[in-house]
Amino acid sequence: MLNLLFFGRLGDLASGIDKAIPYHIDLATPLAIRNKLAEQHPLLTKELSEPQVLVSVNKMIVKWDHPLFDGDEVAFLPPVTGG
Amino acid sequence: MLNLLFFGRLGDLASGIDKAIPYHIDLATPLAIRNKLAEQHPLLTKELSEPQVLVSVNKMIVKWDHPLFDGDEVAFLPPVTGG
Amino acid sequence: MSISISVQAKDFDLGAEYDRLRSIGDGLGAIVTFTGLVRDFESRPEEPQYSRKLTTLTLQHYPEMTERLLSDIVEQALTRWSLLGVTVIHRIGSLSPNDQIVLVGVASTHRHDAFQAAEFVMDYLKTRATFWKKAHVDGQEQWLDAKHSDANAAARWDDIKHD
Amino acid sequence: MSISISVQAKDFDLGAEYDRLRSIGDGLGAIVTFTGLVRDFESRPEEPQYSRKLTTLTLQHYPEMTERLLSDIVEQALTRWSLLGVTVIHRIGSLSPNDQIVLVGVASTHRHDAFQAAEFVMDYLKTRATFWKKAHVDGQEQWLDAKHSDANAAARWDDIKHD
Repeated sequence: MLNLLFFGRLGDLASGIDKAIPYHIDLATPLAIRNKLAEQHPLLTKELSEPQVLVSVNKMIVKWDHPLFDGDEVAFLPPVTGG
Repeated sequence: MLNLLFFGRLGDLASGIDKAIPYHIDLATPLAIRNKLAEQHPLLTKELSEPQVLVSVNKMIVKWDHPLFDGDEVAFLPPVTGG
Repeated sequence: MSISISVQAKDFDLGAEYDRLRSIGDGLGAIVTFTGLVRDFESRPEEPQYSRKLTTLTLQHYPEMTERLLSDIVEQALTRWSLLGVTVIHRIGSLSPNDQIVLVGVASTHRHDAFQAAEFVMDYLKTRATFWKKAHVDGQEQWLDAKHSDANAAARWDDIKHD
Repeated sequence: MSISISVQAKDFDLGAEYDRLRSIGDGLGAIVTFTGLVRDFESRPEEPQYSRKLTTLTLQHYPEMTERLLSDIVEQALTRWSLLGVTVIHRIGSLSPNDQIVLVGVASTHRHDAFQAAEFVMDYLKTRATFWKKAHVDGQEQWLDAKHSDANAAARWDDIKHD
């Protein structure tokens, strides 16, 4: 399984989607997941494709083509606004 | 009368001198007072002549040739070290 | 070296955090604290006309990742300046105007180190730590956009030599 | 605008001073405090080898003139940055290591103003307000010399445009 997390405004857009998805070789990068989501959630995929959106795997920022393994936690992070 | 004040290290050097002196036309600038002190307190006058030492009259920083009037408070201020 | 980092829902007591930094003792000469408070309006320095009345702010974060990023920021500050102690507390959850959001406290021997490090930690925290704010403004809720001014403030440090 | 300036023998409570700045309310978003503490040794940044153990510090000032000079410094800060409140407390008399000497607290809407103003007030206070320190060091008492590093820190602001 892969565990997906969506923060900030992305969380609202992703409220309806399944956050625990089966691990599959065709979905083995954050980019592949993003593209897959476009079928049913085109607006979410559009937002995920904004250049300021970062992706992390197991809490480390990675590139969008970072290889995923079964059990990974993949988080989609819009620009931060703390402080 | 003129009221003289000596702060910081100058206060130690001036511990023996009279701080209330009669107003006199010959002592009508801070410079004249400084020079007058040289007779009996050469070390104090030497310290007062250091370029970093400032003089104030009635709590305003002035030049050494600032005219003095009867009743003025003349203070000699070594470099400050607060904070 | 005293380092304390916390992400928490509960409020903090500035006086108590200051007392803890002050107890460091040896060589201590300066303590700088920064406290960020929820403003009663949402403004944008780059859009001086923009000002909306705020009722509530909800702060979300990414647990564990946030603490690690804050820790990284503090470590960077320690390599840049000579410091004796750093405290970072960031609140999450629902906050109202005038509530405390964030505290950065820095203890050092000389004042310039503490001033610089505190501002550095705030600038980096604003742009690199995984917090997101949702504002309840004029009866509507909206996720806040990152500010260009914050990005610029953080970028400043890239050009500054360690001093 | 809330301005409070005090030269006093008695200690101050940072938490209470912070709470007073925080009560300003309207538009408040940032509070920076700087506290200077008596170090347990007397050092000189320009002479790294120099370090002497300190037992007591005696602070003298020029009553009325000091308050006016502090007030002038705060007024200058107000023309340079957008501020909501400034507190300056400077202690006089006999102090021991780790005692609080000086507090500068600044409240503003945006954090950069508060950081800059607090450091500016400290740099100017160090070089322009009529305080003198006598240190009791290694059993001897001596008036402290002004530090070149403080003069340089204050001179910095002359070149900086209002921002």
